[in-house]
Amino acid sequence: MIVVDEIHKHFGGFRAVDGASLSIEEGSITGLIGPNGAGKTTLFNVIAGVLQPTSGRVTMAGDDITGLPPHDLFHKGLLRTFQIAHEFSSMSCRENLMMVPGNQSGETLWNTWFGRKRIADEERALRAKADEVLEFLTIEHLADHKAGQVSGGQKKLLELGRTMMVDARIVFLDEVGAGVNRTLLNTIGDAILRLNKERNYTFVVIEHDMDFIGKICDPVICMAEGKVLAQGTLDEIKANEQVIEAYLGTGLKNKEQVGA
Amino acid sequence: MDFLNAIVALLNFVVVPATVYGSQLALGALGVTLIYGILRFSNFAHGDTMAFGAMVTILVTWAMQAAGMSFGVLPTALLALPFGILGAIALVLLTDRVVYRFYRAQKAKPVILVIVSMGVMFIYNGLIRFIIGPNDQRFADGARFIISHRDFKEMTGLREGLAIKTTQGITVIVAVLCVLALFYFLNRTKTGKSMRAYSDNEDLALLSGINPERVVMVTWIIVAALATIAGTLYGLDKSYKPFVFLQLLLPVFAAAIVGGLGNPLGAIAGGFVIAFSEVLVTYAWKKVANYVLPEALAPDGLAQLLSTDYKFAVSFVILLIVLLFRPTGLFAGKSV
Amino acid sequence: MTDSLKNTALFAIVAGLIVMTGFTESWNTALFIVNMGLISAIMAIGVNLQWGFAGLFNVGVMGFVALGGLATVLVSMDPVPEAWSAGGLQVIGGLILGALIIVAAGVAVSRLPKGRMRSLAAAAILIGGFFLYRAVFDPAVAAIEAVDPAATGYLGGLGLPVLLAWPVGGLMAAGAAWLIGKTALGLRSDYLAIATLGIAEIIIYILKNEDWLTRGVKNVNGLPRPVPYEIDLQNSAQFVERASGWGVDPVTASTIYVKLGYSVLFTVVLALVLILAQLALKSPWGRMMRAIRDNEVAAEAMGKNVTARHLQVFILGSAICGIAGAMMTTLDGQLTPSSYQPLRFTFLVWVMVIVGGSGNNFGAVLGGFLIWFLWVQVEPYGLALMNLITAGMPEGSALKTHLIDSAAHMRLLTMGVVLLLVLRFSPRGLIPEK
Amino acid sequence: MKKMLMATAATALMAGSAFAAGHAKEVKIGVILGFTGPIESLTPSMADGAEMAMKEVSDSGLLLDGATVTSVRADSTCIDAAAATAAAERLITSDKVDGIMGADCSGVTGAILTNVAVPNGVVMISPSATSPGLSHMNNEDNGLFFRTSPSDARQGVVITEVLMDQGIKEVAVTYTNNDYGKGLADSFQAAFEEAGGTVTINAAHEDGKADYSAEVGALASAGGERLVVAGYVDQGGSGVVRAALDSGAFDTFHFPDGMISAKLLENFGSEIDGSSGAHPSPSPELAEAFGNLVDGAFDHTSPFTPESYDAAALMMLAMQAAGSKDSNDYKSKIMDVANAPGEKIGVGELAKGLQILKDGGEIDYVGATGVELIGPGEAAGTYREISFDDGKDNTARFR
Repeated sequence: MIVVDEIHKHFGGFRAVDGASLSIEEGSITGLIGPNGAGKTTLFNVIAGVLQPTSGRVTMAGDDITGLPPHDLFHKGLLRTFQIAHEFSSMSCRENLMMVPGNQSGETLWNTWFGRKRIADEERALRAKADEVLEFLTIEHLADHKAGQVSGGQKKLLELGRTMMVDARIVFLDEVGAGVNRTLLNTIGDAILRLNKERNYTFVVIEHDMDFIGKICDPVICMAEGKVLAQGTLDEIKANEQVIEAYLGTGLKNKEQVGA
Repeated sequence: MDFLNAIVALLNFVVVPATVYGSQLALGALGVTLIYGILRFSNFAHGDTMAFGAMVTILVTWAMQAAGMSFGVLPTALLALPFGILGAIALVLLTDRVVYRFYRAQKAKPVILVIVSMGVMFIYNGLIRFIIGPNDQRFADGARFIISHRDFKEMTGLREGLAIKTTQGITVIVAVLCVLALFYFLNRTKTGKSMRAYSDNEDLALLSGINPERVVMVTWIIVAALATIAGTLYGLDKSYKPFVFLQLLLPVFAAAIVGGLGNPLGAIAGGFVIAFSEVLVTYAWKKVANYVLPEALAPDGLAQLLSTDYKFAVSFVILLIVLLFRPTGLFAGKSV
Repeated sequence: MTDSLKNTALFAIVAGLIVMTGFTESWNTALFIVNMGLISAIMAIGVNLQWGFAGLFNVGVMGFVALGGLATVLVSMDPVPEAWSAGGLQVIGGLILGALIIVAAGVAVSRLPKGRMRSLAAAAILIGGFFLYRAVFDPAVAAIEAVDPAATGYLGGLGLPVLLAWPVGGLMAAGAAWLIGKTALGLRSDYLAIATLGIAEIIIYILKNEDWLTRGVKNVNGLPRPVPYEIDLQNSAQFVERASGWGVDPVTASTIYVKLGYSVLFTVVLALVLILAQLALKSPWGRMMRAIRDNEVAAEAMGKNVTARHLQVFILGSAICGIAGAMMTTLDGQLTPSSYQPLRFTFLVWVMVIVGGSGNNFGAVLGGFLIWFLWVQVEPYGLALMNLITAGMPEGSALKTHLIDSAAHMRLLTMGVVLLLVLRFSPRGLIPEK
Repeated sequence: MKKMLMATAATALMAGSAFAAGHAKEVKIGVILGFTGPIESLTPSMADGAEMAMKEVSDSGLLLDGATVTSVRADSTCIDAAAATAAAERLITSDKVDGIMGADCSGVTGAILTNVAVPNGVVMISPSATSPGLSHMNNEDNGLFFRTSPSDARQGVVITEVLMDQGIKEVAVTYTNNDYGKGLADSFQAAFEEAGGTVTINAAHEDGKADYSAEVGALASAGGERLVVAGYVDQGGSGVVRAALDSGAFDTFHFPDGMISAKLLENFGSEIDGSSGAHPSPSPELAEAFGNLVDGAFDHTSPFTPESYDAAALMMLAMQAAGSKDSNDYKSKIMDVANAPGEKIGVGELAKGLQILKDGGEIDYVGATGVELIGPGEAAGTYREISFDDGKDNTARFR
């Protein structure tokens, strides 16, 4: 589905991603783990078009998508969520979902003035779909709340919901569990599994919660110092010596660097 | 000999005035850039802060002159400068207390603070005119020239003269001293280091126990001092009129941005880039060309790239070019 | 108190202030405030679209307003045949040449391989081209400006009806906005602000110094009007008769009649702009814009082309400012390039938007009327206040004279105080976004 | 709604004029100048000049059987046509002034004239709008617009004569970038070149800007025997002179009317020895008389201050000649009182003038600047040529 080939991303002298290569199978839920500063989010951002790689190539189903802007990737079916929830805070939860589908005829100025009827029809359908998604995520009671005022976990759910408004092919989830309580995390996990089964979404999940990873992900990829160290089931990864060393070693090393 | 004449002409009409103007812009831009680095907004009221500080200096200078005090060959205004600085400090700290602190506590977006500073600009504007009126004010005294163009001609026997005014000398010297003091402060003292830390990473700085209100206060004090010095030097060298300082704001901003907002070194470089480009692009090379080139090649026209009408446009075009190709300025400034 | 009641009350208060001016001062004054208020409201809507709905910090309003003013001259003034024959075609040829040179440099950059050769070639084309351009352009300009400089000395306009200038002003502003947006919209908040501030200054410099186009600082007087002249009305027997039928003297009747004519035209434009803006904002387009303003990164990830949308709304808002600029120049009856000052045409419009309520078009309209009212009326009120304060002081005392002489500066002070008070106690404006 | 508004407006106005009629002994003159904005430093003394004339007339008690003259100030901002129009609108329709002394900058003057003064039929006398563009308005201004400052064309010729007489054939020109500066510089260049002189450069400077080194650099490079500074003394004009002197670019200058003031000598003293200047003034006695009259109450040498005095004086004298304060009655008298024949009336002699007019005689108002209106209401202007020596301004001759 996605093949990442020797991606480098350097910030000045700092090599955030240092020649990472990996491939993601269609229909899988791939976990991406690694110590802080391993370059996971940077790699995410390179794949999602937020950052331009220093070198390397990303392909999606054989097409070169390196450096395409996020809105183009969206239309190719590559969606993402954010480490810190990026909700549209002044809009209601329902509106957060309704804005997602692309090519709405109401997004053209001309139609807003002279195509009111068509817009009204489309909006009705969108609204129904959004309410469906909210129900799926069990947050239908929040439909009219401002997204900026719901809890952090609910925002994460909402972000997941946004990906459900269109037919996504692959969804990148960046620390979906960060700052989310256990119950809500389970809801999210269930939603991911259901989407994977029912809609055949491919997922890539960055997460620190190993229980969560263990429950939903296969395979798991471990990164450290900008490189891919190992790939396999979570148990295989946990047993990998390089991985163990990376978690201990870079942890210390990083601390020294921060202190300097 | 002709070659020397050409160089002297260039020095006299380009290098000396542009250096002085550049120093004045650099001092102004330093203030803008410090506010941007620490308080994270572009302060539109900076021009009027300069005008206010200079105004207090002038009022005190007049009082001193009336009392018969003088500073020998140097302008009395230098003696009055500390009072002007105190006045400006009082004003900006009061403003900070009454206006800006509220928004800081709210963590308002920088753009809101920019708009707030526009309001402050309006108020300072009115306040200054209320106190000193809109007129041109003269307060310079002391010796006028370090070397006048006539003396220079007599000394060297050249056809071209080179004039350096006392105020020009003072401007450059004071600017250099200010910059040295500022950099010493930022790099060597504890408070300065904590300011830099705060500017680099607010959250990290807060974690390491820096008191943000203190950092902000110190910043305002430094900015007020720099603004007063810049305003007074400018007033001494040219003339003091409240309206001019609003106009001065634009090249000052241009300088700060060309250098990279939030970067003190950039502010200084930016000041000189703007000043020299204004003078050079619109300079008529006829005179210099006449000295250097053989007669057959000497230009008929003025050999001017752009008419001086577009002087200010030049600084903005440079600003735009820098922004387009190095969006955070020559010396990478902040991008947020 | 419900929102709509509060908003109605606010509009009623501003209307009341203006009506009060009508009773205490004169209806001409009041109507003039209304007319400029209408124009200000349109400008405020333009800025509000950019800032309130898309978060674009455009401090170059003045430039677009001025372009609208230029459109009025180019559309409505009669052409100057002598100037055209002196160098009209050559000037246009020079401009085309200049554009070609820039294109050629662009082509060189895109075609040649990266390296020193490329930079040198591009620089050579630009520098050589600059002198070539000057060689064609300068003599033509000199020839045009030499044609009776006291009266004309410029190419004139197309001699078309002045109302046509309003949409044309919008188009010209839109064209400039496209060019500016393409280059500068990538910049972030403060940088964009200063860049637009600088571009607006450059536009004004061009207006002030390209005499062949605008007469520069010599101004273009006597622009045609879309409404009759008062003198003609006063000389028309029919009008005088009708005026006496109303019981009004012809002078007053004619001045009021003309102002009402403008009011009707301006109201039509304002209503049109307001309706179109509201329709757009209440539809998915508006939702998308709000999403972009709330969180650009997320909107981009959700498939919205943020750059393109920013450009679109930047052009739209600027075009509205251009239309308002053309309307204002029409009302003034003259183009005065040196009158464009950022304090008046950029910062004041910003005060209108912020005080009225950014993100709400009705707020912008309210702000436009209220701030314009204050801008005009603070002057007499300020003087009255100073007279009151100094009433007890002895005649001829220095302080008294000083205070009364300074009364004119109350205007800026008041604007600052109003702005800060609103930002402090009603940070989202008088009529906030819902 | 429209009708109702009209009706209300009508009643209000009727009431207003009835009220005004009851106070026939009060004459109101609007003083509309840019008290804020780019020339805010020039305008206070201009307003004082005009108001001094009003006071003089009021004190005499001779105008229209003892009318008192009051001044109503308003801010033209110099640049904001809309604000200026609003202010003028208030002066005319609310304060009901009987004439306007103003405005200052040509831009706002044109706007007020076409949008307010002409529609309402109110006389306007500008002390400082010199733009030739305004001359063309006289066809459409219903004979309501006058100015006491001479047109640029006249002054261009005067400067040419002054320079040519001194044998100066090559000069550089710098002008303040507004209609006054540009108009004067252009008409001077035309006149000077016609007379066989060369203008090496004709460069603008912006008032109120930060720095003039670029301008002076260009001027110095172009060279010339003298620098003509068509600017304002407390604006960019002095800034350019200062920089030119300091850098040795020019030693001598020619100063047109906007530069002639006590400020000039205060600023430069003997540094400008050998320079020339010219400004509208009828005779040294009158200039001195004006100074004595002002007696230090304000800066009587500030540019356009005597012109302002004259503008207000002319207006009141014309009222007296017409026996009415209605603009449409007295507008035709302005030319009469300003020009011969008649007894010459100088500055400070307004009472005498009023008395003569009252007795049915004729006057030729000379005032502080030697007002002589030619053609459609412009001042022809007698110029006082000045030479600067030993830090003093000496009258060389009159032209």
